[in-house]
Amino acid sequence: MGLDIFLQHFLNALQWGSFYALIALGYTMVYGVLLLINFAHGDIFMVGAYIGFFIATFLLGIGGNSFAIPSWLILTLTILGSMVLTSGVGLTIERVAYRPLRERGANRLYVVITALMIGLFLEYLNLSLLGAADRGFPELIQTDVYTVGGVSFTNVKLIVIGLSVIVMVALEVFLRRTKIGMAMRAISYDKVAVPLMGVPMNAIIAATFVIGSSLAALAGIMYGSAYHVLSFDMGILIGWKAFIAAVVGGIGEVRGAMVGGFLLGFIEIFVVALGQVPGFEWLSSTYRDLVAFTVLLVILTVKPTGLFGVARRQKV
Amino acid sequence: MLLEVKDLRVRYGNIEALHGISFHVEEGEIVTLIGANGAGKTTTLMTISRQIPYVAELGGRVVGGSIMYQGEDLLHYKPHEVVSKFGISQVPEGRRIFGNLSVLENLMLATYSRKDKAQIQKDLRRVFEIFPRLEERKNQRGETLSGGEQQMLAVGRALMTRGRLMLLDEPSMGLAPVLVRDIFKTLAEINAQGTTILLVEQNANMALKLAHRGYVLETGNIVLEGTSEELANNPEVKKAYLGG
Amino acid sequence: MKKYYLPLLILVLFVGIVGGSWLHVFNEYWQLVILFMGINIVLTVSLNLINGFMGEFSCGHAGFMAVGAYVSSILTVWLFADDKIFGPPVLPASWAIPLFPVILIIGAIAASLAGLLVAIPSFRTRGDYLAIITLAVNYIVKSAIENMEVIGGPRGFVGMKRVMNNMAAVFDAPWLLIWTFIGMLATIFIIRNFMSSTFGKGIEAIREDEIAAELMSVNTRRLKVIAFMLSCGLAGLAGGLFAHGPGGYINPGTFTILKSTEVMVMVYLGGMGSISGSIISAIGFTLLLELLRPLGTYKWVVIPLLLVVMMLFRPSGILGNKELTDVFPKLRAIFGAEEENYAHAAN
Amino acid sequence: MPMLQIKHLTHYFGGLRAVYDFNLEMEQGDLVGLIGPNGAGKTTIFNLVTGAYRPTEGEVLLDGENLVGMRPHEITTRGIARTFQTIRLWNELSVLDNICIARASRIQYGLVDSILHGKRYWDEERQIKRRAFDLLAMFGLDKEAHEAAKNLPYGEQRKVEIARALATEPRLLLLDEPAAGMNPGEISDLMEFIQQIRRDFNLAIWIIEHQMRVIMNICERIKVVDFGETIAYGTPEEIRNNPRVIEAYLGEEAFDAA
Amino acid sequence: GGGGGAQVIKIGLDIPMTGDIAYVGTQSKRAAEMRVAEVNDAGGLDVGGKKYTIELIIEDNESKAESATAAATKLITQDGVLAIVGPQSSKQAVPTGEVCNENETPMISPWSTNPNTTLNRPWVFRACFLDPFQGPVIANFVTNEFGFTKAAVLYDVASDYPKGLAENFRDAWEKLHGPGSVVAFESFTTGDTDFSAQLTKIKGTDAEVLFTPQYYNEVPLIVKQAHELGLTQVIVGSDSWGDPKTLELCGDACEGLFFSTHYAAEGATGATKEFIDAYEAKYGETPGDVAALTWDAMGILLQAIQNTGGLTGDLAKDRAAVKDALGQIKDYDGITGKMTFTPEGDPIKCAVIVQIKNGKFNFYDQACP
Ligand SMILES: Nc1ncnc2c1ncn2[C@@H]1O[C@H](COP(=O)(O)OP(=O)(O)OP(=O)(O)O)[C@@H](O)[C@H]1O
Ligand SMILES: Nc1ncnc2c1ncn2[C@@H]1O[C@H](COP(=O)(O)OP(=O)(O)OP(=O)(O)O)[C@@H](O)[C@H]1O
Ligand SMILES: [Mg+2]
Ligand SMILES: [Mg+2]
Repeated sequence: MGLDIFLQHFLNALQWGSFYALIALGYTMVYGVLLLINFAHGDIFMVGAYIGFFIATFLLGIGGNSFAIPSWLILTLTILGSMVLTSGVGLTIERVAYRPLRERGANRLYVVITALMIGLFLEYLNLSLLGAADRGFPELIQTDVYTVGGVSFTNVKLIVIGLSVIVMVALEVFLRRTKIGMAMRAISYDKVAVPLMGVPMNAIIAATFVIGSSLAALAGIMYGSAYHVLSFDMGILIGWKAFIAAVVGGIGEVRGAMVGGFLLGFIEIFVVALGQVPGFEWLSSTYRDLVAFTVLLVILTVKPTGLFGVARRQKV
Repeated sequence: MLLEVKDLRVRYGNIEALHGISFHVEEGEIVTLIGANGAGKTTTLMTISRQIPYVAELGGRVVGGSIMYQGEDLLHYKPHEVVSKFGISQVPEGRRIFGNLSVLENLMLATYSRKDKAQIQKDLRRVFEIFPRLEERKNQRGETLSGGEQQMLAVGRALMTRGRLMLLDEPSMGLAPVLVRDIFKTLAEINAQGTTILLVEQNANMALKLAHRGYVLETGNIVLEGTSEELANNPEVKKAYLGG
Repeated sequence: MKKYYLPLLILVLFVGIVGGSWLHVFNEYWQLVILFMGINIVLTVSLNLINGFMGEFSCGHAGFMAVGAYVSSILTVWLFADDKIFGPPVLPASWAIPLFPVILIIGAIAASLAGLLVAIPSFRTRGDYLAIITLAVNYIVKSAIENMEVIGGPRGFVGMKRVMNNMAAVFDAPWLLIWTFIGMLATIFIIRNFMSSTFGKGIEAIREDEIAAELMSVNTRRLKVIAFMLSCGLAGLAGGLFAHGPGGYINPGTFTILKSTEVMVMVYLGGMGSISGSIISAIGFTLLLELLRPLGTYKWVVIPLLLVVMMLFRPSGILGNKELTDVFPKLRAIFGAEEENYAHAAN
Repeated sequence: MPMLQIKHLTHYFGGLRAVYDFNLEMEQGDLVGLIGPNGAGKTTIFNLVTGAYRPTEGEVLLDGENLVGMRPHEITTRGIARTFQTIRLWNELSVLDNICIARASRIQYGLVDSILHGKRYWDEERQIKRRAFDLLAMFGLDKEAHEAAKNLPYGEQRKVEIARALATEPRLLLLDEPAAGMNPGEISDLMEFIQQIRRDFNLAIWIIEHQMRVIMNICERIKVVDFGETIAYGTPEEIRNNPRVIEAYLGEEAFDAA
Repeated sequence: GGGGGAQVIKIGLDIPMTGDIAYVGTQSKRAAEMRVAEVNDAGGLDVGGKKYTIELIIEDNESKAESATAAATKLITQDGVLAIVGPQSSKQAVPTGEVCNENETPMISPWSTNPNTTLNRPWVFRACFLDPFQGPVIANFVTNEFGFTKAAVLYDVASDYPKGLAENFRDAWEKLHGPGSVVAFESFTTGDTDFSAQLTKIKGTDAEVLFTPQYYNEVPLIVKQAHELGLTQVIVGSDSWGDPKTLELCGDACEGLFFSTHYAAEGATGATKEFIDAYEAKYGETPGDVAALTWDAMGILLQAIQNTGGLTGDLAKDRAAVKDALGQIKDYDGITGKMTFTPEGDPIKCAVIVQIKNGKFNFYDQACP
């Protein structure tokens, strides 16, 4: 493998990993507060992308008719609009499906199953209402291809990678430095004592869903811009894998989600890439899932709480 | 009258744990509730702070009565408002510190609804003065503290909330004798500085020594009340609760 | 007298279902629905051992089902069918009838060995981390099968229908239904008996507090290995039965996380740690899937909504952690023979 | 040879030295106390002895057999049982099941029996149940046998914990703050009770407690630790007057409180 | 009850309305309903002098194999259909073929190109050509048109159709250009959307052409990513590209590319054009190949029913008659070409090569067996 090809793979892995990371951050956010594996998150990502699609086509539509809206404004409005509306979806789900269960003291796994159901509901509602055909996402960001020394990359790729890093840093600071962040982490540990600190628990949980859903919306729009095709089931596979990435990194830990996401991206890309290296020709790309998941299995067996996860100390 | 509980009735499922209890706490007082295991002391405190019925894990609900605090019925408020609006802080049974937060974060979280930054720093210094052990461990994760250290942190947290009324549920549980005395001394001090205290204690000897007045709770009913001396000298109390 | 109620009930069910199918009292479609119910009961009750009684969150049950399905299918096709890959049958078709259950058990054993892939990490890993390990195993199994060209890879494996036909040619009976019925009974019997023994209850102690269990002399590792091997083995049995169903065709794409989550849904719907709950929910869910067919794409809008609403009303599943006999004590007359024995023991 | 022999037991949590060079010998029937300030390492010592943690250094010998490196259930099977500082019952299970399960290591029937329920199984299960009821009766808990453990009041849960530990048939019983959360009246009962089970079961008992009344009245010898190190060892009388213990732990007016 | 007495003929449609390839189901449903409406509006189907109304019973197979078999069983035993049209993709068609064959009910899969679907199953037919035919068609076309000798393949390993076709293409290519002439044979898994690793690998080889037998939703992903990664190879595809959605989603990126398929919508004439116009008028979209094939499969079935010369009302007898009639279909003039069934139940028909030009599928060439 030449250096240019290697760098190309490296860049590919960074981009692919940053999608996992962005979605994993949303998982980790909600998990970090409620210990809830929000299996609907992948589908909220899908909802975010679709809402973005509708806002963008609407705005482009007006632009075409009478007065032109500058494309940066369309992009900004699409992102903001989708974040707001997707947060609304996330909040509604929390309000009507999760919170009542919590208030009835249900086992957390029942909430997890409810989340799975909500995910299915969103997928098939989309399918039933919008039809089975995939949609093309409008080019909000004019894709430019740059080639430097045999390595090709697009502006969208760079934006996605940069964005996921920025989001991670922002989240980390938010959770560590602000009282709301502390309250979020405290809720995950002991819901009984949280109100005793004067913390409005439901409001904090709602805020968590707002952040998680906004992240999903952001990821959805970036995904649309990078891959151009939306489908009702686009959130399933990437959602599951992002969840796996979040756990391998150490679920509930922002850095963990990030590292887990990139790690999974790198493993997936390089299992394929390695087949090019002399001596590894036997490593067909059909082995990708097999190898990737075996590596994850080994990581978790050796490090039972993921890379960054701190075991909840079982003081005896 | 700062706090007046009237005919409070609380149920867990079909079992009534409080059968209509009434008591009151005057501004500036230390009042203690004593009673055997399962008498309903914790239930009483949790109901005042509105944990019951809001916290699903506890599983209880209020079926009657009122909790008047400064002329308003607490039963109309959410648990966090009891803290942020009325300034009632609590040291819960079993400490319940946040194990995944550092000692310092635990203390800072308790000031969630406070805005007075300068005073918060002063209070923090005071807590560290009372419990130097906490300062030594201020960056340690809460869950790795020993039982006693956790209890200090729980009291420290309630101090950081800086309430007018402090509810304490067995603050001496699991503490070394020196510390028990320290904590009681601290309670006397903060009371002198103007905080009213409602104290639940198994260690009835010490509780009655500290408190001005007390109530005896037996299986969900208040069976006796009086000044601390009266109770300490009551032969039945002596026999049942003072180990005498 | 009471002792005979349960065997009688089973006999009536057996005669009703198998006899009914034999005589075509109900058509093949309903036979198929009953078959799926039986298989789903095996899957749900077995997963309940891990997700309900042991309190872990396994989401890779379909992976173990796949192992059982492939191993038993390969064996039956190799032994009893004329096949492109394995050539002419090794044994005469008349042997298929007695050997079929043996092969199913071999498939189950293979699946339970695969269960070790999860059991061993479970010594150190718990909760959501273990959940990921089970997920990973699900993916690994699926991907491994896809990479085995000999057994069809992603194209799947066929020929089991021929085996069933050969069996029916020897003696015409609804063989698969019979074995599914027996497999279902065996599953219920095994899990119920095991979990009522003091030895098996150690599994519930692990759920409640693993450290305390270990410190109170429960060999948690041994129990975990047993629980995972038992549960995965039974999933393998279900897989074997499933593979010989209509079409006689399996395909790695069938055993995805989607399948695993379906089983999970049935477990939690019935109630964690409730065997009768699992049975009720497996039957109910299978029926629901079939009855709502006319809704078309809206079926999968309605089903999740129904379940979400269900959860709101019964936040711990249909039966919670209780058994039917706890809710309707009168049923003890039928199902409670064991428990009476218990009561004698206690006094 | 003493029944229990602890030699140079040392444990670090990362950089934190929780236990350092701890030594102790106990004989059948002994009743030894372990006290020290909060965070001194008492619970950690119990955890090391019962195998919950693995010591950084040192040996724990039971009848000359080194327990270090064994899994906790193996140690319990060999005769050391304990209770926990914060109650750790199996909450959703009935009180009876809590007791029965603790007999796990004494079960003779195997996996197959546990599924097929043959005669041997029933004989043994009946015996397990009978013994469990006997134990519960001793504690006055037989009426609560079918109640879920979590629904019992605190004090009774403590008793169930002790009964559960006894069900493992220990020779050495470790009690971690059994009197916590009890009022003085109940503590008196507890003290009597501890002495009674020592007699009835011919046990050695090792007890951590902050209630000096318990320690001073029932223990024959008392070990005092601070910052993981032993600072005193002796009879209650000696400990009561040891200036180091007074300074670190008891405080000046030691006994008026208790 | 069967079709006879009530003067109704029931036909089952076993298609994926949900799941991975739900849009395939949507199109099939539309085409089948159009065909039925056409017959019923004309007063019904004339079979042996009697008029029958056609009733279509649609079952969703959720793009899953087990669901497809369950649906077929229901259609056969519960609903008593005379014959089944579907399932579309081989993953479902292979096992469902077994069910139909077992239950002696005729089945026609419009779209399944895997040989196993009809193999040794006298009751099972299909309306499309087979993978072993299509592979060489593309290999020959690329060789003749461009004179290339090195090829790369990118396909979904977990899906029956792409995998089969990828292998058939590889074999055909290596037959033409010698072993090792397929320099990259890269795979991914259903649901994947990022192919950068595989494409980068292909970029690093000396392949001149990239063959990717994927579905309409994956083609744009692959083509666009190839461009973004700076791949210069010519990209060609197979009949699964033949969906109007490919054009819509791919846009300019697919301009000029070639693929082999069953029919070309643009420039069609006669019955083909009528169908396309009717479909466009009704649904506002150009029909994909799966719609056209479903239309043909329905047509063949109706033709065969007529050819029985009369139904008895006894379902078993009628099904057998329909099966026999199907086997004897000769030179059926479908909108996707002329068809004659082999004894296996597979049609002998031509493939066309289509080029994407000005956002349309343009007829470019034809290849016949
Ligand atoms: N979640 C619950 N569900 C059912 N019953 C409960 C629950 N919590 C408490 N109880 C019961 O309510 C009664 C009062 O309990 P409470 O905890 O208030 O007593 P307490 O006086 O604080 O006792 P202790 O001194 O042991 O802490 C007890 O009988 C107890 O068993
Ligand atoms: N798992 C752990 N990880 C890190 N530090 C720990 C852990 N467990 C205990 N420690 C620390 O070790 C020291 C000893 O703790 P231990 O629980 O043994 O104290 P103790 O003597 O039982 O105190 P108490 O009387 O308050 O229960 C404490 O400082 C505690 O913070
Ligand atoms: Mg209490
Ligand atoms: Mg301790």
